[in-house]
Amino acid sequence: MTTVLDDWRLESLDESLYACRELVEDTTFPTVSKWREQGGKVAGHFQVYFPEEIAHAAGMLPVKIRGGPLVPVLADSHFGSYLCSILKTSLEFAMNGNLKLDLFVSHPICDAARNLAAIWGRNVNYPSQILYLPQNPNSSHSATYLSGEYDRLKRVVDRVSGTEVTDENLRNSITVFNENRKLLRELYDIKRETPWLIDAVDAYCLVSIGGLIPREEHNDLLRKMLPQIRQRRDKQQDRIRVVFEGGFCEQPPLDLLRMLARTCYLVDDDLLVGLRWLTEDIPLEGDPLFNLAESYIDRSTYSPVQHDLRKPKETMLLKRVEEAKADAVIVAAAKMCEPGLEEQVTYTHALDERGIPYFVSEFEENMTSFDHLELLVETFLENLLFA
Amino acid sequence: MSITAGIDIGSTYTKAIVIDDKLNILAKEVRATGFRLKEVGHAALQACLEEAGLESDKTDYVVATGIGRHQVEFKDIHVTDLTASARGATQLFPATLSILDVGGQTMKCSRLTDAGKVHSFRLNDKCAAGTGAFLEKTARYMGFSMEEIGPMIENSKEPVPISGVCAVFAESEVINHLSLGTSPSSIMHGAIDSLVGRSTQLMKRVKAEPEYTLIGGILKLDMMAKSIEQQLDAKVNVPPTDMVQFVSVYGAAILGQWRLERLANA
Amino acid sequence: MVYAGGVDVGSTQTKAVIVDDQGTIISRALIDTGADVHGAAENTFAQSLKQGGLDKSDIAYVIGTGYGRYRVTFGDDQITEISCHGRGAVHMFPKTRTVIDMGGQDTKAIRVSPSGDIDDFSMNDKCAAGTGRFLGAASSALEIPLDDLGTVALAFTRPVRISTTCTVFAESEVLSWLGKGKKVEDILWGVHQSIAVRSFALLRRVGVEQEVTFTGGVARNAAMIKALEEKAGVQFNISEESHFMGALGAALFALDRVAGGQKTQPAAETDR
Amino acid sequence: MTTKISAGEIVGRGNREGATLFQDWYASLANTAEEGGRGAYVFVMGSFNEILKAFDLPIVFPEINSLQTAVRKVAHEYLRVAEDYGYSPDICGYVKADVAVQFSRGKHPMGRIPKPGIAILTNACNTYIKWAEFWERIHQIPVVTIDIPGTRDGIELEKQDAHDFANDQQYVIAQIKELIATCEEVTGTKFDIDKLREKMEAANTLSTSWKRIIELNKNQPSVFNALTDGTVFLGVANGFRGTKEGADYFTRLVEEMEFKAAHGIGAVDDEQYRLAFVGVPCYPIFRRFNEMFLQRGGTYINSTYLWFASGGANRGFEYELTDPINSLAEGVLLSVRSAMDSMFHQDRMLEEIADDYGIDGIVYHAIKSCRTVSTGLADARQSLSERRDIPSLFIESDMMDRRVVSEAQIKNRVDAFFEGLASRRQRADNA
Repeated sequence: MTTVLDDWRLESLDESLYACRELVEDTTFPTVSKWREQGGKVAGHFQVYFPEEIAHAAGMLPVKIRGGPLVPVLADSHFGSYLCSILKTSLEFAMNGNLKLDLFVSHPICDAARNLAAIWGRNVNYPSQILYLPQNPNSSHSATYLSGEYDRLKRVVDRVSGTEVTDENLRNSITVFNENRKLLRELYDIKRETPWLIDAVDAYCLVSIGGLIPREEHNDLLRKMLPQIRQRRDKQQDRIRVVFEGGFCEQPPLDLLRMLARTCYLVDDDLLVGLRWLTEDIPLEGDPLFNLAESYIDRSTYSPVQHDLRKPKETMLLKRVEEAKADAVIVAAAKMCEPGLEEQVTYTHALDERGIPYFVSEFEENMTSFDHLELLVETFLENLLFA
Repeated sequence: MSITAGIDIGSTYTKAIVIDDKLNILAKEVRATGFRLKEVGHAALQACLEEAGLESDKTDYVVATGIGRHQVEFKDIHVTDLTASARGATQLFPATLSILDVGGQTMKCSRLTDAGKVHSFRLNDKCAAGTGAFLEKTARYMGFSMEEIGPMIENSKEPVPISGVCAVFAESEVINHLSLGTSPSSIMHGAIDSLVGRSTQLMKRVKAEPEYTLIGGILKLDMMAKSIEQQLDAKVNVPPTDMVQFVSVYGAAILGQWRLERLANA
Repeated sequence: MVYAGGVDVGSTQTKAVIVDDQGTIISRALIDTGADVHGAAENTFAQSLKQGGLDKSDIAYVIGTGYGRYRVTFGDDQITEISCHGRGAVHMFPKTRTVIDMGGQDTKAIRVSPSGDIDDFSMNDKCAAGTGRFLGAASSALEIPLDDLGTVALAFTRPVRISTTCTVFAESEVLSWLGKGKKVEDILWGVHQSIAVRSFALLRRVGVEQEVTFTGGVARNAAMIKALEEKAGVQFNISEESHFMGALGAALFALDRVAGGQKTQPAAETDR
Repeated sequence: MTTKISAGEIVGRGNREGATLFQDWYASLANTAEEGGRGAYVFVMGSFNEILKAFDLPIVFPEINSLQTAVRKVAHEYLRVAEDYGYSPDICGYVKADVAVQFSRGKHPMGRIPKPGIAILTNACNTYIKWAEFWERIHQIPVVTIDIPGTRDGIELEKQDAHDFANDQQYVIAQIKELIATCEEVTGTKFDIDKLREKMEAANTLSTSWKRIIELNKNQPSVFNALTDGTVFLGVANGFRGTKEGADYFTRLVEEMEFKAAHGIGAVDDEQYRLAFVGVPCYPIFRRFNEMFLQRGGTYINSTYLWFASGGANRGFEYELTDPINSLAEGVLLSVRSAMDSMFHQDRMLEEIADDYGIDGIVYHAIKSCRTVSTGLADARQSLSERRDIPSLFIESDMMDRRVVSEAQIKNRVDAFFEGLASRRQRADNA
């Protein structure tokens, strides 16, 4: 089985976490290159939604494309103003050759992302596709439809990978990803129950590298590190507990998370929601594609980019705040992110009604100065503490 | 008697103030910030102490605020200017529930609790469209000082809509209007309207309620308060002329006195 | 002897150029535009006449360009500065196919045909980020004269990445980097880089075709030249007259009109 | 059709009758509102007029309401209300204007707008979804999302095997049946399939006419201005889809355009440059925007707006009336998909028509408000200009928000664009 991580898995927890941070900020994608060097194929996908199991079952490396902290020197001219940064930096990776793919898949989660398949297609020489995601999960037919759409994706993947995916492969992959999601849920339990044991940045990086390495390796890593984290001796400090909402697509820079980690405990968030979209295991018995489809619709969390009458976003956020015993919420949105900015309105009004303190802010993945944000956070905390 | 000092390092000016435990102002000082942030705060405070006839080590507690707050090495604590000005404004106008702070580049609005604490607040985005800078550029471009603007507007027939594009583009906007033969006063009027519009919008965002207090560099423009009053159609408090620049630094010093008390009782 | 004139009324400065029938520059003048746009145009033109020892009656045709072109009421026609910069650049460097002009508040990339006509162009729309104005802000924040910025910046060792896009905020970001103890040259190089990136995007929109001529006030800034050339991967042509390229282009168009060859679109409508 | 008509009575008839129909439509909506009635809120890309009108529901197009506030120069007041409520200046102005309408109990320059009783939206634009969620929250009404899968391939259009198409169609069929059930609940009336047939038949006339009218602009000189006249026609095409008035209007419109073509009567007196428009019009300065081009002899022959804002009616799909539901599903699927293609893949479609329509230049209008239409424009423009040597102009402003519409800048670019077109023509003539 191909591996891409150097053997630092045996080293100390801090060294491992350091390596994770390095990897997340490395804009040359060393693990992906390493996978290719060993003859592996790569399925890049815009990170918010994707049934990675299907690519995994074909022996491809599913890579979560989520932009990065770099200046889109080449890609910028392909976009207009008023657009979020993640579109530009993602395309930059494709254009500057840092990220070599065999297939790119986007999805109509928002008006900007749905344009990406065509833009990508016009600028690369490998297949670029839209994977359809039902925006009508309340239709009795949507699971059936979606499994048909996944079957279409499977055939594309078969073609690109040169190996036909069998139900058996799929079940194995589902097993791997079920475990991965279980481990990530455990990590989030630690964040909620004992946030002083792992800071926001490390927790984030530990999740994040999942989108850059084979999931088996991610599982090994989490299996080894979670107990080590639990055994840490760090003491609880007097900090407010905060939920960060608004990181479902474009990711805040690590420095931003560092700044927050210095001042408060980030007890829950929607960062990289694509890796944690499913909230329960996918059943193994029965038609795997249908099970995948049904789980995406019925066993999943929420985000501003999916409409589901069963999941009013403000209700879901309040639930998240309650379950995390949070004191306050940071209602963030990536600059120019339409769904994010629209949801801010609903969220803030709901939080006002409940009298839950919050502050509203916009971020950009490649921002370098945080004075503005620092001012917000400090004022916010000062007035919670100066009570 | 315990003496506390406030130091406010802003992007253009640095202010220092020294007060006693009755919150009386013993001395205040203002000077250009320049780019030696570490030095300027110290210099301003020393000048203050001198003026107050105190030795340079007489302060019991120093509170720093403003964008340079982190650079003040000899501070005991730092707070943001939102927190500081909330304190300062409620000291001057105890019934204040909402503060609008319009500076050259930033626009801050905070909604206070009855206790003078910041409840919710908003800042303008990292783009200076429609801030004081926009206004100043427009005025400077047409060769007027901020003082001349007020009277000018009085005799403007009607404002021209100024599109809220980049503050720097104010110039191409203006030259276009001038080319179309629009009078400078109508252009200025338009620029002010767009600024007032933005400010009041920011206030609505924090669900501002009276009493309103207006602070910040924009007060150089005496008619600003009036225009905002018209927009909100409610009275707006404006600090006395000699305090205009010192609201948040005063607030910082007051918070210093509070801390001292708490430390004493602790 | 036939003379033609071009007056470029920019938002910051107004420039005038007079050429003879060979297209050689006889005289040039430059003054700040200010509020009296019409006056600025007239004075600059008058100055250029004086400097060339000529009288208004000696000038066969005058073309106005720049944002204030319609205020050049004494002129015979108006042409946009986009066409004029293209024309001027090709005149100075006949092999020019791409022009990058960096001025006070807008930066434009222009692709020109061998005959100097505009094939495509692209300008910064939304804000002054990526224009010369950004440098102005840095210069006042750091109290370094505008003309020295480039030289200082070139001494960089560990560049700072400036992300602020708003020119007005540039000042405070520069200050905050100073506060964090960064070196002036490293910050300045960062400033130049951030402008270069944005201008390069404009270049890419029209396609970087050789030769590339760099015009406008900023074209004399060594650091900007380096930053941009690195990105574009080509050497730029830079003229002594880079500042007057727009006015020169206008004058040359005026000359064409005199020559009778109705080379360009005549009589732009009066702006009403 | 009679051929003995004088130019006097027929030329400009479409604009006159269109304006009247438009007024009547809003007048009837105002009545509904006054009587406390409610409307069916729908969007231009997949409006399902056929079904809703089979239930006699008054149709409201919030998109059209919103653009009307801009055309009537009051958009900023509406945007202001929504932004005060917390909506960002960076998001869709259509949504914000409607939010203001909802908060002001239907206040609108065209007359009062009834509250929604039901809202139907497609995923052709994701902002539709966020928009409908707002109604869901403040009106607690049934909101039916109808998912219409679009083109999947990043490059090749309509490349889909029968098996996959069937999967998409089955999905749409199922959703249409669910929509019908919801309509029965909301209106309390039983669904009448023959009434649906009637509406579908009227829609057929409209679609085929729409296709025909656009094609008539291949004529030199062009018979209508795609930007100005086109917008009038669009209003009727959307509001009166599936009605007799709509069918008649378009039959007469075809007659007018054929007459103009036959008699060489152009949309403008002096057609110098034939332009294609890509994107959504600049409504805050609608007339002046068009004049900037007109003054230089430029007129709009075609526009992607006529394609996507008609929900893909330009495809001219004709329903098979013997099999209404399945045919409706197929028609909606193909038409809305083609509407989406004209936003995401418009470079391919422009390339196809450029010669037939004798396009001299393409004007791209990217706007802050609409990322659906604007995200890919710069890239599509580049890729098309690499394949075909067609001059183009790229302008950024907005369809609603005058704060980001800088006339000085637009004028400057337009002038430069025409200077380029002119010199290019010179060169061609000299050569």
